[in-house]
Amino acid sequence: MTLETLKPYLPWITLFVLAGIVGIANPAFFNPSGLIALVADITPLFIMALGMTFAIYIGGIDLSVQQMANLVTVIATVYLAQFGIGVALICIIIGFLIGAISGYITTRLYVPSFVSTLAMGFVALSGAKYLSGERALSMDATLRDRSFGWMFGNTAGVPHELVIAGVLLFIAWFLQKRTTFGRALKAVGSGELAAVASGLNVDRIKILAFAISGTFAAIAGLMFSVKLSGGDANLANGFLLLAIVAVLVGGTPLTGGVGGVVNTVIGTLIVVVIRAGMVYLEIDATQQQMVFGIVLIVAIALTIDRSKLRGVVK
Amino acid sequence: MSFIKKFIQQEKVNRRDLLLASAFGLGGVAASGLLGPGMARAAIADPTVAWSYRNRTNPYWNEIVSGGEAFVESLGKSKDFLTHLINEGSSEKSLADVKALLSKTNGDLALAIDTNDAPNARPVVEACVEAGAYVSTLWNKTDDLHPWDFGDNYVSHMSWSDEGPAEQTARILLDAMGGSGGVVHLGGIASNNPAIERLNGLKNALKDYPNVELLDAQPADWDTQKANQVMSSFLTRYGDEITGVHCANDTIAYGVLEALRAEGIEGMPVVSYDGNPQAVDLVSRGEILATVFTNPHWGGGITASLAYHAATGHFKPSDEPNEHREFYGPTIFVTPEDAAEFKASYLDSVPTYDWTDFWGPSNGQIQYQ
Amino acid sequence: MADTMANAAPAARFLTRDRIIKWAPLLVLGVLILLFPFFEWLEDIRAGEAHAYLIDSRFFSIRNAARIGIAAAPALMVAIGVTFIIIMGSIDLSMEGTVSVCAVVFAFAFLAWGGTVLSWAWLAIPAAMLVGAAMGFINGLVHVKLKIPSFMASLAMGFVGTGLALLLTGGDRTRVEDPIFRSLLTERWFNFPVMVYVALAFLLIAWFIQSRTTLGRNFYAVGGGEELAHASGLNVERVRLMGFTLAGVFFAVGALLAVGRIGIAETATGNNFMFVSITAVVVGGTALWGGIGGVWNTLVGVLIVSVINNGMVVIGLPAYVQDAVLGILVILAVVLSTDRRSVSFVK
Amino acid sequence: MYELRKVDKKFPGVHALKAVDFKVNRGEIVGLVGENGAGKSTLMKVIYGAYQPDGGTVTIDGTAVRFQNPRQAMEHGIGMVFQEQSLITNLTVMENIFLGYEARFVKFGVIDWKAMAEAARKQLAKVKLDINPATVTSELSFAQRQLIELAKVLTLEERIDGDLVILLDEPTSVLAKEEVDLLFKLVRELTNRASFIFVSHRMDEVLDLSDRVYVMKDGEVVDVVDHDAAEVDAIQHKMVGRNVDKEYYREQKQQPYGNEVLVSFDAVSAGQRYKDISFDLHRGEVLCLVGTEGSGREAILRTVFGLQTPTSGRVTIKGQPVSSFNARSSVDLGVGYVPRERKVEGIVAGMNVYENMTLSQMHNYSTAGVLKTGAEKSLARSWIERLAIKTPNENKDCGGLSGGNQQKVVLAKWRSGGSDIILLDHPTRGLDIGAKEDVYEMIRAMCDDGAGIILVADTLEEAIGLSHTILVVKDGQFQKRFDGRPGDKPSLYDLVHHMI
Repeated sequence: MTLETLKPYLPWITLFVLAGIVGIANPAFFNPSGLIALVADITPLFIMALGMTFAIYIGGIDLSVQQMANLVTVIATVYLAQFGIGVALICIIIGFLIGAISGYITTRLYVPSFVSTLAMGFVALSGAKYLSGERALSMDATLRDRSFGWMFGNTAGVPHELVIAGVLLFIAWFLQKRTTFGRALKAVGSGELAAVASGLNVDRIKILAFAISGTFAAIAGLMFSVKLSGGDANLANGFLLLAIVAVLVGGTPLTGGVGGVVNTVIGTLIVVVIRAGMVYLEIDATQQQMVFGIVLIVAIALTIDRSKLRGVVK
Repeated sequence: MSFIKKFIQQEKVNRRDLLLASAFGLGGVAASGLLGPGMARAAIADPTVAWSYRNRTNPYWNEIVSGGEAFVESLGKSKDFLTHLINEGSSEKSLADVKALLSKTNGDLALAIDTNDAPNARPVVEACVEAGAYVSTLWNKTDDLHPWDFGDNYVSHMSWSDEGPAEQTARILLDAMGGSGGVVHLGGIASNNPAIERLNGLKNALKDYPNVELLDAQPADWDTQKANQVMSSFLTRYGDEITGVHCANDTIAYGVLEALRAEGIEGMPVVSYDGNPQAVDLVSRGEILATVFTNPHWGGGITASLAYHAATGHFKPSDEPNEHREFYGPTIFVTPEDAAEFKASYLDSVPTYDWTDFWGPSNGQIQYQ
Repeated sequence: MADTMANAAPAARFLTRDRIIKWAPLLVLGVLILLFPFFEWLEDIRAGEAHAYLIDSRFFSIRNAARIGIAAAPALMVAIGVTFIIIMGSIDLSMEGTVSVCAVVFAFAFLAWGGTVLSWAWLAIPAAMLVGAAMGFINGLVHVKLKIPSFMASLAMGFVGTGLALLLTGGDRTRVEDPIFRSLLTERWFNFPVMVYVALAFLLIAWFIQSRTTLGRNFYAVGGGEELAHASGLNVERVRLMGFTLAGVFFAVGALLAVGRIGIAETATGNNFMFVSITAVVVGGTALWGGIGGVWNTLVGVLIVSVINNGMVVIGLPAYVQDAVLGILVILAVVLSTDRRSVSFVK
Repeated sequence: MYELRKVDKKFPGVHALKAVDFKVNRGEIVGLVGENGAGKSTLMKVIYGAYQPDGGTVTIDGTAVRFQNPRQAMEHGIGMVFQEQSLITNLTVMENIFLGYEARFVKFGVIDWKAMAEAARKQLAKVKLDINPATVTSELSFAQRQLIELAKVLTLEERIDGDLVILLDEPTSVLAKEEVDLLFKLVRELTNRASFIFVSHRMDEVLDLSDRVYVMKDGEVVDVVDHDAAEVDAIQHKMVGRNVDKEYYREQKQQPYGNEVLVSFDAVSAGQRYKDISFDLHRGEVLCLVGTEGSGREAILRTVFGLQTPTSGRVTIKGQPVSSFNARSSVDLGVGYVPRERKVEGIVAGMNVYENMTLSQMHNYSTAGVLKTGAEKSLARSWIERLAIKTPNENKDCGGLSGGNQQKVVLAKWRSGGSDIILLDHPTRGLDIGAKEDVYEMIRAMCDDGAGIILVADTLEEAIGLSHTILVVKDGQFQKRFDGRPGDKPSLYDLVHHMI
């Protein structure tokens, strides 16, 4: 077996090696129920990364996801009493719209997505601050359980978060692999000019990719809000960089067209393992961030398939 | 009487109560032993002790942690026995780390935590309760979450009522301004509870000073550099109208002082909060008129201690009255007159605390509005 | 505005579309500078007070210019550092970590070696710049030698930097109170504090590097066509390494000014520099895809962002809308300075 | 003096060079011809140091050398003149000329722009180009850029003491006839100083210029012919491995076109790009737009495809007036576009053959947005067979196919989708003879199937050979219309006369 044939499996190998290191150092890591809980907990982050994958897959990036989730935690908390489960729809629509606006600014006004989504994130943050009155709000527990109780809990040992994550993953995978939209995304990510010359409506596809990213970010925010039973304008802070890292470590490069949602699953798991590893290996508090950075460099160095990074590495 | 003296006297009174309390605690252990099979896990022989907090870049949290470390050392263990979980301002990481630790320790855990954001407290507590671990919270929790609703595992919550002390510092400020002029407030992260309470304190005080106008209040996110920029913008907008500055904490005050220094403005009355060592120095030099010491060292140690002693069965939380489950932490005013004295007794040599004197320096049961 | 090369630029048509786009960022800055006083004027007129537009403006005053200068100086240094990287078509997200490390190392060394500029402690200044260079060099090595795209490499290196600063300080902050060092802030020449002049001096150095040195021109070559530059015999790897190293030095200067501004070095010194500096670079008209722009663009970009931040507080905009206004103005600025005919698509 | 012996180069799955012997004598001009994929570009990359050979020896004046990168090759006097787009367009002319070798103008770390401009002028004089060296390259024409490329390589003259070997890769593809003549004159003059290796698809040019011609096929040198003995037919035969029909435009196969109008332009203008354009395209017709670069040909094509919105006039496609101009609706009306930049506009590298083929017609291979991959694959298989596309299977990445096969995929994309208005922009550009022939064959076949074709041809000969109708465009306006039946075609002169 040569390195060449191993390449597609490098992200998996990295994941298992990392997990193995943590598990050997502390076998308690392999406790099944603990592992399941660990994975279930990452669900909101995973969903956000899943959405981000679409933006990165077309060669862009979405820096608004964290603020979007912040906004949604506030919306969900404020309007839960009024709309019940219908608030989910409002959140999703908001996410879709803000994402679409970012996409519009990127494609039609020629503002790089790095800037347009960052700026739209600021707009969402303002919305969150305004709506929350700049306070931390909490949901009424009974109302929450009535409308969204199904999001959490266990059925036959399987946490419902995992089921939701699985369903969304399937939807994302299906969109990417089996639909004309997914094929169009790939064309835009790998060769935008050729996509134009094939008569694809490239602008619409790109706008839609950002809208999907926004939608998933909104779902992530909603789940997080329900989980924490509240919302405020900073609740989802810390998601953004991890979501980007999850996508990139999984092997979807910023140049687009390669990788995809399954890679993001691996990437998210790698992030979980690294993070949990800090706890299991009892890394000193002042060293954790540095260790995270170094392990990240190693993980990225191992997982990215340089032959697919077409052209020069920038 | 200076604030210091008042505080020390209060502590003496409390120490008398301590004897009673510890006796009660021992009784609690005996009682829980008797409960036997009814309780799944009444006591954990040697729980892991962990502190989960925001970050190490803020002196406040360093103080908290030093208390936690002092506590584990009092158990005859090394500093490293304390497990640190750092959430970097992310509620998501805070919760994920706690769950990972619960899984690692199989629930044999005594956890002291600030959950970073109030809504995050409930899932953290629920996770601990489910795993059979013992948790004590500090600062952030929602008003509808109470330790007594969770039996023994949610041991306690400590917070500080900042409104009153902030009002007092505001009065010191407003008096220094001669009861007239304009004041600006630089706040913390807008949605943080302490930030809200500290601004409310200022507003309350202002009611008695009709000649002072609150010119503006903007969030500076507990950040020195942001405070620096906001203050210089204030100076542009209001110029000489500003005759006093009310800061939500010490780190903000540092930025404010530097903005004033840049303009060559001297003698502007400034008050702050938290009582960090550097701020106390500034108070003793008169650059800050007052700050409020919340004794984070004690808070950090006692929160860990409460969780630990509940976990080991040293006392049974559910037998304690509500004012021992939710209580305010101590507050000590530091003003130029007593700064030196305060520094000598709290900062230059950290007092050795009796970590089983759980409620000695505390400040009464938490009141909700 | 970018290239003022000795004998370049044939004097041809004056008001071409290209030229308008090239000067758009400056135009935006000009409009902003006139806009905020307008809101002040409006506020006073409504309140029935006399207010002569601009003349009575508190925003449009030397004193406020100095304040904006203080706010902008450290960010300008960091943004200049990243400008070189962006000209190469790469990106550097490690600035927050590097700035923190440099600030902390500087403060430690400064205090350990005497605590005043008049002693050997002045060596802490070049030492911090060396540390910045080393951080940048390692960043470049990770990017170039491990062939990791700069976005990811520098993002991870940013974590390492912040982590290293934390490890060094254990979370404590260090005060640098030497009055001579602090004269960066306290001493004023012609109404502006010394740090503004220091920043301008480094801006000129950066401009010199950009327009007059082989390295500076090679950044443009790499950004304009990396493979072509390589085929022409250019050692692209070396140019990249040097670029990241140079960026590290400018991050270090940014760190020194940041410490000079508030007199404190801590792990959080680097906070918020990432988005501010990259936004400023882009708003100034330097394209993220490389090859276009320069340090003067970055100056304008940093000023735009600083003026917006200062102006919003000065006109009394509620805190909760400030983020949105900043976001929208940034988009507007970029839209105006983008030549839509020269780019076929944007991602 | 420069010699390769038994040089081998292997890539995963490809044996690109098989024991190649290659030799350049002092002052000689050596031609190098071969089909795409024959190994020409690999050989050139080995020569100028971009690739390192896996086996064999490289010697200069008998001394063995091994280059790790192009710079080392340059230091041994070997320079490469790339195709037109290899200058860095955001740099000035002089910066491009001295890129990587600025050191001699640097004093105390400072670049002396005056000295560099002076030196650059000297280089430009060598190629008889009189422009300001401080001009930004993007402002120059392609022909000027090509000469600057040569000027840049000629800096080796000053830098290197020994002999020079200069590779010319397709240097004439963007040049007009007189510019080609100028270039050739220059090259001949320079042989007192340098040897040249000349690579071109234009066989006549290779024979015209070269002293000897190396013919490559499948990674091997199959023949070396002297200038005097060289014959186009024989060389082409060796390249392709079969005889090339002289009449390769297959004029005899040209059928008269039908009456049905597919595309109709009625006094259409688009700003400054073109004005008052009227024409009809019928079923079975090849309509060729002839004109110089920038004359408006491409803009007209782009209007038909919906990428360029006209400012006035009426465009009708299949009887329907076009109101909104976008690619999607044009494609729906049956328009297919084969762009000039095949690798970036024609195919999507990174996507496989069947994905590329259905890209424009995914609605035909999906239900409610869900793709039917099986149908896609069988479509691809049938077209791979029909057009004899050389690919192991339909799952192969299109980026890995040769130019001709990529072009076939693009054509299959449109034809399989039933497009019957095909816009061809330089469809044979950069293709070798065999692949060109295939394209001509397909154009004829499409006409027979009733498609209408608008062609912007690579060469005038091609335009004449293939088309029913030729419209000469100059400065955005029609100059002249030729109706060319087989045997009654306009001459080259007729066209050029109206073009310029």
